Amino acid sequence: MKRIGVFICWCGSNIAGTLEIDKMVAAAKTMSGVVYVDQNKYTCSEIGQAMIRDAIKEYSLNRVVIAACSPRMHENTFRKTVVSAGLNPYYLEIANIREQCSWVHKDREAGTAKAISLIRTAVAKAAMNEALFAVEMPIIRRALVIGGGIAGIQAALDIADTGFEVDLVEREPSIGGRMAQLDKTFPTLDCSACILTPKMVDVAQHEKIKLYTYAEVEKVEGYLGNFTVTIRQKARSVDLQKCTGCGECLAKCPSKVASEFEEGLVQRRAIYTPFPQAVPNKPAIDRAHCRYFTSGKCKVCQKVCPAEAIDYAMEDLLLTNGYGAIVVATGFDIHKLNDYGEYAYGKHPDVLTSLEFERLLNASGPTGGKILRPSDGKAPETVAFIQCVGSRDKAKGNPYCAKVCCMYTAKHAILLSEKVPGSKAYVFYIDVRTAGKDYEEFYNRAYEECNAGYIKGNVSKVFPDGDKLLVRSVDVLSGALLELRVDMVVLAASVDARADAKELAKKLAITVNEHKFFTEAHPKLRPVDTQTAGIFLAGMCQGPKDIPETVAQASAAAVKVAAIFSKQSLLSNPIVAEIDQRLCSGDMSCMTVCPFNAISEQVVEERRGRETVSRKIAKVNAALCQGCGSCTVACRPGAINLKGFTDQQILAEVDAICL
Amino acid sequence: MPVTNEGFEPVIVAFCCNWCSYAGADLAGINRMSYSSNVRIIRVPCSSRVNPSFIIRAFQRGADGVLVTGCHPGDCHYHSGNFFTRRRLSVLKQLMEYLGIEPQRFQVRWISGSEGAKFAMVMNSVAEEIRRLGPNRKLRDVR
Amino acid sequence: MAAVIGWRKKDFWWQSPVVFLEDPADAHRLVWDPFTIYSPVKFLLDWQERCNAKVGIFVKGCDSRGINRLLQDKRLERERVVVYGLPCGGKADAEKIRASFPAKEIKSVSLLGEQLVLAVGDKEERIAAEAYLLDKCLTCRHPNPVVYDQLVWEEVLPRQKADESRFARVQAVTSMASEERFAYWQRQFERCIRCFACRNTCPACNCRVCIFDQAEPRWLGKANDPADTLNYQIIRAFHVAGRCFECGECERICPAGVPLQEINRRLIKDMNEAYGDYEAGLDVTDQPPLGTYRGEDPAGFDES
Amino acid sequence: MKKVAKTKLSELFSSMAAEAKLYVPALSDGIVNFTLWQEGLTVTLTALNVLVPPKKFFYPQTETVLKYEWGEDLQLEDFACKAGEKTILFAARPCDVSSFAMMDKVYLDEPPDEAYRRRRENTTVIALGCGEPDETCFCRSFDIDAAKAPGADVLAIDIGLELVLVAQTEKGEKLVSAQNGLLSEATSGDENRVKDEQEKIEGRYVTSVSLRGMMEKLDGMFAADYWEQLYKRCIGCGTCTFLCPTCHCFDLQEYAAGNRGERIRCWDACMFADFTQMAGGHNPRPSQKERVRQRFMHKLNYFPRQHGDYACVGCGRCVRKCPVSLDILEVIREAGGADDGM
Repeated sequence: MKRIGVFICWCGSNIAGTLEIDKMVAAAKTMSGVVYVDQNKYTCSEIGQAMIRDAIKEYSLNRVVIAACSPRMHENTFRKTVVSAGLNPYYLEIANIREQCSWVHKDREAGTAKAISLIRTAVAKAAMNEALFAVEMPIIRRALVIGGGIAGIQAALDIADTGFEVDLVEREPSIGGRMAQLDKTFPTLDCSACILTPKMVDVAQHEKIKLYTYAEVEKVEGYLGNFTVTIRQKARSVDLQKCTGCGECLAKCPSKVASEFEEGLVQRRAIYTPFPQAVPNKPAIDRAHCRYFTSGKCKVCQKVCPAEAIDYAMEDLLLTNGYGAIVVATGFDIHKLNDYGEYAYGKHPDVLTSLEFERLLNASGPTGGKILRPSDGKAPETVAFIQCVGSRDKAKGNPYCAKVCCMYTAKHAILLSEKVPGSKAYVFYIDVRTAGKDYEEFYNRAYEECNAGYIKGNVSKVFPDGDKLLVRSVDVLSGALLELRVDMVVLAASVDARADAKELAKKLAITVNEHKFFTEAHPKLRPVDTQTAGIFLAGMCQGPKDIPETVAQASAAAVKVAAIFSKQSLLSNPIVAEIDQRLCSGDMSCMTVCPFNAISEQVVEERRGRETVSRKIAKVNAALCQGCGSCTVACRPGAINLKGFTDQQILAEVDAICL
Repeated sequence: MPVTNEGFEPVIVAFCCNWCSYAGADLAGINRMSYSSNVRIIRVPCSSRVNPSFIIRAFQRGADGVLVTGCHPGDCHYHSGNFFTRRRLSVLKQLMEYLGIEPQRFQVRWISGSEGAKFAMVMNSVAEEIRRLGPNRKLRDVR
Repeated sequence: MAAVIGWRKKDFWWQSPVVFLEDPADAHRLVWDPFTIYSPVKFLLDWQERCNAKVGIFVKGCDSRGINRLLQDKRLERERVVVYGLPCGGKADAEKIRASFPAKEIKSVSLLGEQLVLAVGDKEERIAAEAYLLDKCLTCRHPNPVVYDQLVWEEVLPRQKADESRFARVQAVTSMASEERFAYWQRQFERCIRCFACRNTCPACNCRVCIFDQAEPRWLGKANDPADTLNYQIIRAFHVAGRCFECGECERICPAGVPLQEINRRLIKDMNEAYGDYEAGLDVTDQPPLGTYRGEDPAGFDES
Repeated sequence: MKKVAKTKLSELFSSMAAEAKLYVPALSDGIVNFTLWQEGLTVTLTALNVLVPPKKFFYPQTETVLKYEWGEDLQLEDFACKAGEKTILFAARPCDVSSFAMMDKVYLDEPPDEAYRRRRENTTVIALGCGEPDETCFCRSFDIDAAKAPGADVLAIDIGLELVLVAQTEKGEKLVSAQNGLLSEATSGDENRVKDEQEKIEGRYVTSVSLRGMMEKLDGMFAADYWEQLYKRCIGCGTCTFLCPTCHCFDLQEYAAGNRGERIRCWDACMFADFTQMAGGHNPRPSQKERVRQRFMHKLNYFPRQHGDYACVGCGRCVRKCPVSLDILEVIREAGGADDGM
């Protein structure tokens, strides 16, 4: 037998000033199931709450309706109130007679009539309310960070420093990522390696961090607090325990391939460490290009290795670990310039991408830090920098701005003037975007102190002209047609999401936007969360950003993880879907509409006549379900219901509100 | 020709998703933007929780108009809920019109948590349309 | 195989009901004539519940899409049925024949190529089949089975006119003014006796417990009043939206002659226009339109 | 004995309609149903069975039993005592007319059903004799004469251009005399035509079954395998029961919201899965087999045991309308035994 108590709040004059409380009280008394009605000046006040607690006890109420402000305001307050009186928190219903009644309806009579209707509706629902309980779920307090660039490194270090275990997975033989390829960083011009390598070493040495290089995420199952991840440790063919990193093998290896790290400007061996400061500073065999693996003969590295660390028989290992949270920091790809033939990229050696140019600047790069033309090894006196190649280009590139090009080009112009005295940089731009601390100043320095020529205009064509390059463009400001003979052209190639971002998103059950960047849960308020609880984003994999932003986001993700790990266990949201086995036909249409992969198939045993038969029906994972209820409509027989918003409750509300 | 329904006070049931539209309704309240008191709100977690059966039921029980409101497509708190809502309720609405139910009787709108003014505006326009339309007789139980 | 499901002949010339044969010796009772219309497919549900043995089933083009419907809805285990495909040139409409021949004197009706052969009294009449086929067969786009283990005979050519006539009636009803349309449907629905034959016949209506049969909550009033009939027809149509494969049986077997195909096909038309052409029951791996979405979907309502 | 020219019928109808609610068989969208008469209806005298049998005039598919509201005290509004407007039913066929007698056994036996009694009392039935039974007509197997209708207040016989009207009860006399102005005396020639029609009809049936020993035979068949075979193709729809002139099972439904409620009586069908579904989840007729058996046992065994008559009038609606051709003819022939052929 339901014994419902109704408590009508005046909210001072906010409600009582516009609505007729006494009428409401009188009406509420006649509502079926209602055994007690009272009113209070401020129900949310301690006195008001005490009144409810007392009434619950004195009149042994088992459902409570509070007519007051929006549930978005005080639902939790009042849930605590009824709990303190020994009731289940979900026995409470709130009739929103302030925001949605007294504040918006001037007509006293009509407003009161509506308020009564809202109370009747809340009473009708309350009569259907059932006790709901949050389930306690243990948390595996170990985090997985995917991607060993600056974002992943920062996230891993920050999580580890809070005292929790972290596994860092990097698919290349070394961590470091894109930042390791950079020479100097804007706007301070401090050397990238100098600030990155110490962090790389920290990662390697941190007792709480386990590093998996040359490894990839194979499979992800489970949910917040309890993910099960299978990691593929690719066969490195070099035993990291034995290898001393002496480098003998690197020198002797006979087969050469373009170095990814050097953007193909030079060649590396088939057995290689990507770059001198690599962590771990131990090689891996690139089996696709290794003579032994391709032809069956060679074994030079094995012969020369003093530590007998070479192991051709090594196989991929599948390791399965449990994690409580995951940070995705997989970075970005450089936009392919195949569609930009007009800039002669790939046709002329002295047309470079800015990352290739970055390598020329780098002391450990192919030219030892000297800016030299690949064609003739001469220092260029004039260099044209073309902005937005593949960015802000709806026609054949990315519609978005790559965000970092304006600033690193300013950096390149400055470094050019330093390294090649008397040289001249020309920058062709659409707009120069310098939003960021000290960025505008840095850009000013490029053209004021280093006399870089900034030309607003799109370059239409670049073609060889003797040993020079002819750059044709329009100076938008003067309107003049422009032809410049330069020694070198540097293209600010746009940034893309990783080519395989979609596959990873699928494994993680997170989403990507139309450009394959991972989507955040809310563009403003949850920028590091994903739709899937317990999985967070850091760095370029979520969208173009520079190093400071990347690091900030990585630390933010780390805090999110630490916040989860600060508890021993999680309380599940009790507003979740549930299956009525009797009604479920097992057609799984609920599963296809679930945004959270919370529904799966299960086999159940049933009595049919004398025998027991088994059949497949749907199953809800309460830990994954977020309680949207989309499944309840997809299910034709109404076999899946949403606790707290059941079909019965909503139909009762509909019936009551229409009276 | 314009029909006037003197003294007719329509009952309009609005299903509002908790995260956008219901918040929009609260915002309208906080800003004291008055709108028709004919509108009565039922709170649901997401517009995709609204079963067409709820809508028909409301009409049967005497609602003169039914309104379903949700987050703008793409802003769904549950990521894809309102995309399904859009398909389901498009199908339902076209079906109801095909069976001769006035288009204005049942409407779907996207109202975000920041669009208090829009909420009030929509409620008024819907209430006005229903008032002009007169009582729902087609879908109402004879009881 | 523990049994085969096909058709047999019964008392009257127009009766060729579904039959379950468990004894091979009864094979001679199977018939294929102008009235083997009723789909045997949905009986597979009850069969599966009752026994685990394999069963053979004869299917026309429309029936075969029913098999796919059940498969896609995970209500049928493919390996438990052996499907014999029967390409079908269309079935006869007994009412059309009654209209032009004295029903009581008809002894038998059989199909011979494009002709119907009638034994009337002691005379034999030959008439062009086309004019006496069921309307639903005239708009059939897939006369050949789309899923089978064995095709019993050669495939037939689909009718050319099928496509253009497919939505003809829908267009006619759509072109009515709103109030006229309401009156039209009220006239149709007020004949509805709520026997649920349309639902019970439909292979897309394969829930273990139909929502309309549930008492708590009661989704549909049991009383046959106009609003509840609308409720029933709207929700029934919504539940088969994107899943109806146009077999037209709901309409054909409706004792009250409610033109249900005009509803089902309107939904198909709407969804084709909004979400791209889709035909249910052809491919069990695809996703029915209401089970998916696109960000750029158009809305059937004012989105402002 | 009176008669009226068919051309004068609409005058007769409008005059009768002034006295009472007049229902006539009218064609609309290819379906014939008893329809409240009004100018412009397509009245048909040739169609034999209307879709929904006239039992609905005494026992509607849906009727309000009572309404209630509770506030300080409970208020009840009874509807049974309001039932029964003056009604005239025109052109009920003899099979349907003889079904009324069976319904009476159910609803007028003590204690009588008030609403039913009032409707029956206030309805005048004009039967229309059949000239040409349909292929699915087998009323004669239940000793019903398609050209006579003893249970009707007035019997109408089609003699070509005119209808002969024979008043058979007091109610009938009243109705006929009230319409005297529009009627003329039937001649002896007309009377012969009527006799002639009534004699010819016997030879015009094509279908019949023998019920000899049917009821007794079924006594022992409750557990028979026969039902196992029979039910398999039944789809459990309510066509046969709702279209049957003698099926009379109902359900009581409660519609309550807030402090108000209404109790409704509506047709139910033993073919439906939820017909015997109990609140606790148990269903004494778990499968369609039990339901199909129930229907035929009821018609051919339980009912005759209780009331003396088979609960079938051979109207053939179920034969014509069953989607899967599972009808009482088949059961009588297969379970009954002796078959007089078609």
